[in-house]
Amino acid sequence: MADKKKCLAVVVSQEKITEGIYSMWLQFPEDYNVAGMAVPGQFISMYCGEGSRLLPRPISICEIEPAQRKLRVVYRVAGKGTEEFSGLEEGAQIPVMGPLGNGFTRKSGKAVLIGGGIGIPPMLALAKALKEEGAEVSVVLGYRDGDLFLKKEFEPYADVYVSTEDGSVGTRGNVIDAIRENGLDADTIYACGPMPMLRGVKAYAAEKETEAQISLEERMACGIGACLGCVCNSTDVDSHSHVHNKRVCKDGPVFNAEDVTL
Amino acid sequence: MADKKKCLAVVVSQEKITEGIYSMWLQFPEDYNVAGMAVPGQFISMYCGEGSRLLPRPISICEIEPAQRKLRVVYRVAGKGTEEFSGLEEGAQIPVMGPLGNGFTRKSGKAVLIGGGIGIPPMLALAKALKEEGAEVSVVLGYRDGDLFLKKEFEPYADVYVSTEDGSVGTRGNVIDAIRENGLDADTIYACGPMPMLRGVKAYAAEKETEAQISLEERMACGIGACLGCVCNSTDVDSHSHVHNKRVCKDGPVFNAEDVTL
Amino acid sequence: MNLSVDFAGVTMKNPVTTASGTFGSGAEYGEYVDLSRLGAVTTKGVANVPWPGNPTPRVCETYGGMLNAIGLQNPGIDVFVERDIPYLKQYDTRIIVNVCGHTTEEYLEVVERLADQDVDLLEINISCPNVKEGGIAFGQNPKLVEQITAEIKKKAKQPVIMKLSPNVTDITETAKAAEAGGADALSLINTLTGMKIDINRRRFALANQTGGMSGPAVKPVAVRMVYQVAHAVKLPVLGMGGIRTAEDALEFIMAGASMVAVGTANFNNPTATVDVIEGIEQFMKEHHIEDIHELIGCVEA
Amino acid sequence: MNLSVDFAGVTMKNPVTTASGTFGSGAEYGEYVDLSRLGAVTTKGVANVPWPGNPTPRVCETYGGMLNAIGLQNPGIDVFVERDIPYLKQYDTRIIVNVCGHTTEEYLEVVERLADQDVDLLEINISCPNVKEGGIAFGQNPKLVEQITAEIKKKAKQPVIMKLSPNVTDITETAKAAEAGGADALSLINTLTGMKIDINRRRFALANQTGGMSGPAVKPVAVRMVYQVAHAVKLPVLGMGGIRTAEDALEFIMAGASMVAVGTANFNNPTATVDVIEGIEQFMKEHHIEDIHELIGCVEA
Ligand SMILES: Cc1cc2nc3c(=O)[nH]c(=O)nc-3n(C[C@H](O)[C@H](O)[C@H](O)COP(=O)(O)OP(=O)(O)OC[C@H]3O[C@@H](n4cnc5c(N)ncnc54)[C@H](O)[C@@H]3O)c2cc1C
Ligand SMILES: Cc1cc2nc3c(=O)[nH]c(=O)nc-3n(C[C@H](O)[C@H](O)[C@H](O)COP(=O)(O)OP(=O)(O)OC[C@H]3O[C@@H](n4cnc5c(N)ncnc54)[C@H](O)[C@@H]3O)c2cc1C
Ligand SMILES: Cc1cc2nc3c(=O)[nH]c(=O)nc-3n(C[C@H](O)[C@H](O)[C@H](O)COP(=O)(O)O)c2cc1C
Ligand SMILES: Cc1cc2nc3c(=O)[nH]c(=O)nc-3n(C[C@H](O)[C@H](O)[C@H](O)COP(=O)(O)O)c2cc1C
Ligand code: FES
Ligand code: FES
Repeated sequence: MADKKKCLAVVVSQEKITEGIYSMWLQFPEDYNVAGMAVPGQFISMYCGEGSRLLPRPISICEIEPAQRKLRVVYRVAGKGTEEFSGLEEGAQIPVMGPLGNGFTRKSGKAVLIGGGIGIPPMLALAKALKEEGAEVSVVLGYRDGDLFLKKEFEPYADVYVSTEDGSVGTRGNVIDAIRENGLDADTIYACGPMPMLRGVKAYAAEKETEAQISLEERMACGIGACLGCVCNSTDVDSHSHVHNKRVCKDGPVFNAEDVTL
Repeated sequence: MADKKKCLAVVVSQEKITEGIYSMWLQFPEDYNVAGMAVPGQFISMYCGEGSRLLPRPISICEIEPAQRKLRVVYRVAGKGTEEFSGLEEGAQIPVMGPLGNGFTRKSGKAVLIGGGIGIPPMLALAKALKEEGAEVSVVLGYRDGDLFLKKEFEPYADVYVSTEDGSVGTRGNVIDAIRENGLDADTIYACGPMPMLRGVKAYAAEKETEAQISLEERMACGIGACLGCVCNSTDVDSHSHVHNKRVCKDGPVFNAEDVTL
Repeated sequence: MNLSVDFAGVTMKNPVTTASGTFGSGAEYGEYVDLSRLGAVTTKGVANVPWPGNPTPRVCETYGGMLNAIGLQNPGIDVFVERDIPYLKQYDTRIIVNVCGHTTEEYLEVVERLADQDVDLLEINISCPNVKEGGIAFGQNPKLVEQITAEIKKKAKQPVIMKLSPNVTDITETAKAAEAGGADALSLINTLTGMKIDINRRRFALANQTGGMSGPAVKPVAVRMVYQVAHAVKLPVLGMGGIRTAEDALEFIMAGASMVAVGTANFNNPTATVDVIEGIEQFMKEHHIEDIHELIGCVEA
Repeated sequence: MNLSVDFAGVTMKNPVTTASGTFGSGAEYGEYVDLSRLGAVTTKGVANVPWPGNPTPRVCETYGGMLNAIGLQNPGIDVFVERDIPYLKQYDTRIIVNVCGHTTEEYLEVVERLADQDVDLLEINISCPNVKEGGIAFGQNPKLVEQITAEIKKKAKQPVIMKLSPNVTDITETAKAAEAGGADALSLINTLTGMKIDINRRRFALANQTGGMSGPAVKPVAVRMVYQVAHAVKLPVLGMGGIRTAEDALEFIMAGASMVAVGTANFNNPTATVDVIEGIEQFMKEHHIEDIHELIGCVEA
């Protein structure tokens, strides 16, 4: 059924939350409420107005307000496209496609959420949803330094632990160091962040024999599974591709850590 | 001396004056007052914001307010670039280079100004300047039908005659028909409009042995004489090109009718 | 108003298909557009066995276009026959199967396997710049183009479209070679070989170093080649390369293409295919054109 | 910080010049940029006698680029020597004279006429797609490239840059041919042959039907070819094709170009040349790079 579409969202607010990182709330049309369809861990494709930039920018969903038809995204200015987004003012329209991909599969019991750097935003929607469902939620946030963007916003939903590379706040080191230092244990681990962190999480989960769901990034062209641009290596032959490849946009971005080779 | 530049103008007002035709006032920076340098018959290069459109859009100067640092342009939405311009709101910035080319050489005595269609706007600044200088100014405006955009604005500066293709107002036919019907005679003719009209003007001027200055159009890339994109045929070997070509952007857009082969 | 065309003996309800590799086998974009609206769906290149493709990054953006080095990842002809053909058969659209291989034998294996399948045309990709063997190695050499075309024609049960590479000195030579080999139609252009460097990392943007350039940026090259080929051979031409709007498609049609394909534009606008069809209808209405054939090759010198 | 490079024996204060034909002989853009800031000015192609060029329209816009079919209008070598060289000599910049012709003899006449002139390098345009004879007809055939290079080298008093056409199957073949013929350097890319159709008028947008495509749209093809050529020959490479910003220029430099030229971008931004130079300086500062040579060809596989 051809019932999905690219639609125009309205920027309801835009705020620079720290150097180079912006928070934006988008509102969707009544007849196509993307927020009403979204779950934590999914992403949206955001499109540039500038015609020299044709490919979508995949951005994770950070908060979901289905009744208000609103989604929040938190993004880092990484290049020309995100720079363009950061200049959008309240009331501006932006073409969006989504929600895309598969979100986290939320389990009951003890949840440890791990976010590193710009992988932190999607954990917020997840923390909130898990908390509402009665899970016991801890969040470990990995930062470079003492600039702890978004940290406060997690506090209503979770016990929050922090690691910083420079040791200025919390555990000096990475998120795994923080988990060990704080003796956190989990029934399920959920993680998003840079590849070295995800490798660490996968190894830690294997060591502890804990289920880990990790969210991957890859360069995308279509964002919906058609172009095979965004594959990651799958541990087994994948049932769609019939090779050791899974599509991050369609089969992910969230995978069971066991199912992918990082 | 490298003292010219492309600058950012501010849209001070924008108005749709008739179907598909817009009037825009631009204000220039204090340190680069394009309006203060402009004369009637010159044009400006207007640039698109959209990066897929790189070439300038040449647009004639319609009115000049040097003290206020303002220029007026009147333009027809002919494609994507002018469509983009028509969407600019008050306060928007637009990159502009100019003034470019050579304007009309204003002579004393009886002046007959001829504008056809979207060639009408540049005649307004010219009518005003000639009137201020004490010339006796008649204007002949050629329209397709009774939609006489800009006509009223000429009335303070000139006797205004009209031709319409459909005969709904003034002389049925073209501008030359209107000149003959009204028995206008001229010491100098100044004209801007479509090529068939300019051919008619050139023939008429030759017949009457009257000087005619005509403003030409051609596709441009640089707008300043460097690329040789915009040439017209010159009657004699041109002193710059050493062939029978003159650059519309640099040697024109205004030429003595005798000097060019249409 | 007639938009239907006969392309190499197959009637298409309209002249618009998808560019191979940009539309999968239709299932993903089928959630965004009604595939029954399309003249045909052209599927991603399929080989005799599953191919893993190239390492990532496989795609990157360029000014007004993109590069890809997917490297023809595909699930192999068996899965294609079992899963993708039945999926497409649910829709009222023609099926053009894009075929790839490293060697003539591999191409032939796929072509033979498709012989008894209910597909309408075969498009033979001898122009992919992203695989070491096969692909472009065939497509840049007129002799090889003629040979492989002839071999394929011997086995093929469906009309054969040879897909040409733009990375050649003279596209009319490979076009004529394909005609001499017995091709029923030609499609062009495949991607232009390009490269992007990430200056901050001092590395290639694509793991494969080079990739195939596509999107609006390449359109003038594509229109030129379609015009040249349409005037050099008698075969019908399926034109593509940068088509984003109906205006773009009409340029190809006026240059001599009897069908057009929409590729990279789908990534920016998932309904690009249908938008192009509707735009062509609109243009014909406004210009009082009864039959699309009035427009094919109508550009005046 | 060192930006100066030795290019075919000529020291340039920085690696940035203008692309022939986009900058006249400097006089017009000299009103917008201080020409003494540039490593060199490359002038519009000049022939033995004045050439009128092609009928208009000669230029049109394309998505992220443009087409031109100027057809090498030029005032001839005599005017060039009397007017344009003295003009450029007022500035502290190198002069690269771009030479065109229909026949080998015509090229040679210009080259000989320039022998006693105070110009620094000759760039031989054997790749213009917009003239019927000469131009691209030479540049697409390795044999002819080698021959004409050798002939020119016999007469030339300045180092010779051969300018290559991208409209070829394998650019390394023409590059090697120019090297074999004795070229001192190579420049690339000239324009890609393209076409645009005005669908409302059903006519070609250019009177010449086809034109040369340039601008940001072509950059990935240009970077790829510069990389290929820099790895195929020992000659220094002057890279161009779509350079608009310092980032673009740095892609060419990292791909192996020791100089770069800014062309079409001037039409959008008259200070593009100087902006590129300043941007390279900025990049070097931020990345603590002392010498531009650290960047030339530094891309890692
Ligand atoms: C599933 C997913 C979720 C993401 N969620 C977030 C998020 O919540 N917040 C956030 O700040 N960033 C997120 N990213 C990264 C974000 O997509 C890139 O930073 C962004 O696309 C950069 O665009 P640009 O135009 O600014 O950069 P440019 O470098 O100019 O972009 C050029 C091209 O490369 C692509 N690209 C560049 N960097 C990346 C990247 N890291 N991943 C994928 N494509 C990239 C762009 O989409 C574009 O097509 C996510 C990426 C993925 C794949
Ligand atoms: C000296 C001069 C003065 C002009 N003055 C005016 C004026 O006062 N008011 C007005 O409405 N129009 C004027 N024009 C025409 C105006 O430049 C074009 O209508 C405009 O460039 C169209 O741009 P577009 O993007 O909307 O159209 P598109 O067709 O999308 O433009 C594509 C390209 O073609 C060029 N182009 C298209 N039409 C023309 C044309 N007729 N002349 C030159 N280039 C063209 C554009 O600049 C652009 O590079 C003038 C042209 C010239 C040469
Ligand atoms: C991501 C991607 C994958 C492609 N895969 C194939 C393929 O499998 N077989 C093929 O013949 N062409 C393939 N192509 C080329 C397209 O079919 C088309 O020829 C080219 O992209 C130009 O059209 P466009 O500019 O509309 O995309 C691919 C192009 C892209 C962008
Ligand atoms: C208007 C125009 C005129 C050109 N004239 C010449 C020329 O006379 N000789 C030449 O070798 N190249 C000529 N070129 C090609 C450019 O020098 C350059 O190779 C090409 O445009 C690619 O660079 P760009 O994308 O930066 O413009 C011309 C290009 C343009 C756009
Ligand atoms: S981006 Fe196309 S398959 Fe994922
Ligand atoms: S537009 Fe370049 S010379 Fe006139």
